[in-house]
Amino acid sequence: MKLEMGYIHISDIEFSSESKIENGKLYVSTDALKALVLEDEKLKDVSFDIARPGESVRITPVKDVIEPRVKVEGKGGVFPGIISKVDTVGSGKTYALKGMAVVTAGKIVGFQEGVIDMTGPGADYTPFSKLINLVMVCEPVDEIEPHEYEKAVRIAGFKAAAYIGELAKSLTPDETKVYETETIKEGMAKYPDLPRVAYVHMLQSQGLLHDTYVYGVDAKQILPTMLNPTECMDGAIVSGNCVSACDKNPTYVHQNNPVVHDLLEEHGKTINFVCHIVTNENVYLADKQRSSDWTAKLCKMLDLDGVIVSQEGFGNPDTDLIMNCKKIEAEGIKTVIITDEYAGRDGKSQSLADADAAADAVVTAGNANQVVVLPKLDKVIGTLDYITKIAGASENTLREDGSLEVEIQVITGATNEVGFTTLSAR
Amino acid sequence: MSKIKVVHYINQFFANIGGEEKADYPAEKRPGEVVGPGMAFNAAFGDEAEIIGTIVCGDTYFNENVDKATADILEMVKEMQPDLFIAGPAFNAGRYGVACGTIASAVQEKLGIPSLTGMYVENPGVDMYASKVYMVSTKNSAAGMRDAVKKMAPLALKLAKGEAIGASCEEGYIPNGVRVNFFEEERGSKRAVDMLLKKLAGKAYTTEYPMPAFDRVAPNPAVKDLSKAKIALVTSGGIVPKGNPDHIESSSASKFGEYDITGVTDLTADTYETAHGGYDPVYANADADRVLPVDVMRDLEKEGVIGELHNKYYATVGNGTAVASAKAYAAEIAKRLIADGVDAVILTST
Amino acid sequence: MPDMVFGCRPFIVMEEVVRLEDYIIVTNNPLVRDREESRHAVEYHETGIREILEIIRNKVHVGQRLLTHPLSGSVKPGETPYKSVLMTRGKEPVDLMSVELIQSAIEACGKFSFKSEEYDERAMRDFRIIDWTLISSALESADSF
Amino acid sequence: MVKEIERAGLPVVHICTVTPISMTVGANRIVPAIAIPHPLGNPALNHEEEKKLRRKLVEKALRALTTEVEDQTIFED
Repeated sequence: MKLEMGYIHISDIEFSSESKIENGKLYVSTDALKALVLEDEKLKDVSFDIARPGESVRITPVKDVIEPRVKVEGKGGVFPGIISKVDTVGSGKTYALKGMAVVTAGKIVGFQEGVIDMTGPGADYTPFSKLINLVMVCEPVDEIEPHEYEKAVRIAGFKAAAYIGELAKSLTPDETKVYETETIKEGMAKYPDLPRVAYVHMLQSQGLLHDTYVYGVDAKQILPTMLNPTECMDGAIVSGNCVSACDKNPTYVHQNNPVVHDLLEEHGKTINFVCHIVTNENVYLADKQRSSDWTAKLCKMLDLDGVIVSQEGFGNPDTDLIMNCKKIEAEGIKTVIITDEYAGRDGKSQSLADADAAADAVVTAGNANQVVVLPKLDKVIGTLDYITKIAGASENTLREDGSLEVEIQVITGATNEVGFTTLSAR
Repeated sequence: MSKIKVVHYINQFFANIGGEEKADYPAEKRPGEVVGPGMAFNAAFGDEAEIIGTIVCGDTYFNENVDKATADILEMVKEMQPDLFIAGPAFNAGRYGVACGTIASAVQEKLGIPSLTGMYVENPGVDMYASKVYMVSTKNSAAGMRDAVKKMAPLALKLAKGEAIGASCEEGYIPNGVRVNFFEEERGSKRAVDMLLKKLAGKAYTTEYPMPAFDRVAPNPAVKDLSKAKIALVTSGGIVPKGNPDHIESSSASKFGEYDITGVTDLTADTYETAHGGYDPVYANADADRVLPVDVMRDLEKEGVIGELHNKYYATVGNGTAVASAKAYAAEIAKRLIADGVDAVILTST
Repeated sequence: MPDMVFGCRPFIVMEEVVRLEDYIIVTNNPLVRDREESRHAVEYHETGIREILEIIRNKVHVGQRLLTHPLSGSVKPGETPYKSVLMTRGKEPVDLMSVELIQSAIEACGKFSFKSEEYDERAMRDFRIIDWTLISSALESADSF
Repeated sequence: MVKEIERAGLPVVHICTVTPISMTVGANRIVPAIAIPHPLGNPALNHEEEKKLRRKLVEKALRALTTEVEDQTIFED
C-alpha cells in the first residue's frame, strides 16, 4: 500500500470572516465553524481561541488534540467510520496541516486533567506547546450525561479538524513524503534478508473517557487485528480518551504515530516493516488474556523476528504490556516495549504495576510523579478549577505567587508511551 | 568565595605504602596532605575546591576492624571539618570498594557531609552501598584513574554545593534505585527502534528500565538426622507477642522481630498476634499457630521427632518491605541462627 | 505475601471464564449497587478506596479470583474514591495473578497524593459514573455468552 | 528472605500458599499451604482437626528438609 503525504506548513492562524489558507496562514471563520459544531444538539455553545508557541497561555482541561488533514486522492476520507463513511484508508494522497492543531477543551467530568502551557517549564513537557493551537471550548446543554458530552466534544473536534483540512485540498504541499509497504509475499520476496518487524500498538479501551476507536469501532470490542502502517495517517484510529493526560494518546499522536513513522524510516533499509497490529487494554482479565494470546499468535503467524510494543495509560495496562511482551518473547520474537513510570515523587517506588524478566528491553518515557512548578501565566483558556484543587495535589499546589506545584502527570503528552517525546528516566 | 574543603580517603596501595603485605596498615590522618589520586582531584577541582587532608587505611585493617576503623575515621573527618568527603576510587579492588562504600555512607549519614565514591560496577561494594551513597562507575583497574576523576570531580562539586543531581546516565553514577527524569536526544520511538535493531542483531543494548533482578541459590544438603537437629521457625507473616512490643510496622517495616519462646507450647489469642498489614489478621489473631506452628513443633520435639525447637523465632512483615532491606534483615537473621547452632529452618509465609 | 522480588514470576494461565451467576461485584460505589443489584450479585461496602481494596484482597487470599483488574481505568487510586471489581464467588486454590494484582493496586495507593476531601459533588458524581462505566465494560465481557 | 537464609548455608523449607511466588523468591524446598491468612490452619475445622492438619503440613515440611534436592522442588504429598 502506498500513501503520499503532502505537508502544508501553517505559520499563523487568524480569525476572519472567510475560512481559507493563504501563504501558509490559516484564516478561520468562527461563525462557520460554530455553525458546524452546534449542529450537534447536545452542545449549547462553543468558543474559539488561538494559542501560539511562546505566548503566556495555559490551556486546560485538554480533551483531544487533532491535526487537520484531508484526503486528496484514493479511497475513503479522514476519520473513516466516524465522520467519513467506512472505507479502507491509507492509500492515495493525503494532505496534513503541519505546525498547528485543533485542541478541544472543556470540563467533561469534574476531575479532568490535561494542561498545555505554551511557555515556561510546562511547555518543555508537552509536545503541543510547539504548535499553533486552535482551541475550542464546547459547552453542553444542561442536564447532559458525561458520556454524551464526551461524545459530542469528541465528534466536534473531528468535524472542525476535517473542515479546516478541507481548506487545503487544492493547495500545493510544501513538502511531500511517500510511504509504501508491501503485502506479506511481496515483502518477503523484496527483502529476503531483512528482519521482519511489526508494531504492536495497545489502545486504551475501558469505558467512558478511556476509549479508543478503530474505524469507528470501540476498541474494547475488537480482537487484535492488522493495519497497513499508513492507515493511521488518515485517522483510522482516534482517541475518545481524556483521563491520564500524560500518557494517553490524543488523536494527533495516532495520526503521527512516531513508532509507525520511525519504523517506516527503516523499512527496506534495515528492517521489513510488516504491519501495524492494534490490540486493546480491557478491564476484564479474560479479555486481557485473550488479546495478548492473539497478538502473540498474529506475530507468530506473520513469522516476525522483532516487535515493538507500546502502552497507553496508567496501572492495569502494565499487565497487558507484560503479558504481550512475555507471550511474544515466548514465540522467539525479540521485543522492545515502551512504557512510562509511576515511581513516586521521590522516584523510589516500584515503577510499574507488573514486571517480568522477559521485558529485558524497555524504553521509558519518564516518571509521571515528578513534581514541576508551573508559573502563573497571563491567560487561561478553559478553567483551572481542577488543577489548582486536586490533581497530584499537595499542601502548596496553588502557591501564593499564583504558580502551581503539580506532578507532570497532569501535563498533556508529558510521558507519552508511544515514544512521542524525548523525556526519559534512569 | 572560599574553596570547598575536601577530605580524601585512600588505601595503603594508593598511598604508596605498599601492596597486600601492608594491607594491615591502621587508619591514619594526614592533615594538609594531598596523596596519590588526590593530586588528580585537586587539578580537576581547579579553583572551586581543594583537598585539605587525606586519610589512609589498609584494606585488611579496615575490613577486619570495621567498627573501630569506621569510628576512628569518622572522628578524623570530623576534626578536619570538610564540606565534602571523597573515598577512592576503588576500581575492582573488592575490600577497598567495601571500605570506600562503608566509610563514605557513614560520613554522609553520621556527619551529614556530602560524600562520593567510585568503583567498578562488579565490585562487591556496589551491591552493598550503591543505594546509600553516590558511586561513580569506573573502569576495572587503576588505568581508568583519569576517566574516574573526570566524572567524580564535577559530581562531587555538585554534591558539595547542594545542586540537583541528574539521572545516573547523565552524571555517571551507578543506578541507585532512584528514578530521575531527563530529556534524551532522540524521542522514545526512535530509541525503541534503535534498541530493537541492536537486539535483532545480537548486539549489546541497555534497557532504560531494568526489571528487578532475581538470582538463585543452590539448595543446601538435607538434614541427616532430624532427631538430633535444631530447627528454627521464621515467618514473614508478622507474628509478634501480643501488644507488638517492638512496634513492628504493618508495612514497609524498618525492623524484624526476634522473640524468645522458651517454655511456650502454644500460641493463643491472649499471647500472640500479627503485626502484618498485608492480609486479613482475624485468623492469625485468633490462633497464631496457624501462621507459626509452635504448638505442633513442641509436640514433635517432645516426641523426639526433632532434636530441638530453637528457643527464638524471627518475624518480618513481608508486605511492602523494599527488596534491599528484606535482604539485609534475612542476612542478619541467618547470621544469628548460625551463631546459635541451628541446623535447618522452617519459613512460613502469608 | 512473602517479601518477593516483585513481579518476576512464572505465568499462570487463567481458568475458563466463569458463567453468569458465578461472580459477584464487590464495590464501595453506591451507583454500582443501585444500578446493578437487580441484575447481579453485589456486595456493597460503605468505605474508602484503600479499605475496599483490602476487603477484596482478603477475599483473594482465601481463594476467590479476580475477574477484573483492580487498577481499572487511568483514574488513579486515591484520586477516585470508588472502586468496583468482579470476582468469582466460590473458593478455589489461591490465584497467583489475583494476589499480585490486588497487592500492586494497594501499593499504588501510596504513590499518589490527592486531596479527595476537596471534591465537589459534581466530581464525586462523575467518579461514581466513571467507576460504573468501567465495571459495565467488564460486565459486558462477562455476560457476552 | 528464604534465599538469603539458604545462601548463608542453612537448609530452608518454605511453607507458602501461592507456590509460584515461592518459586520466584528462590525457595528450593517448597510445601504448599492452606490459604494466605492461615497458611497452617483452617478455621472451618474444630481445634483438634485443625491441629492435626497443621501437624501433617509440618511433617511434610520436615520430610522436605530431610530430602536431598537438586533444584526447586514442590513437595505436594
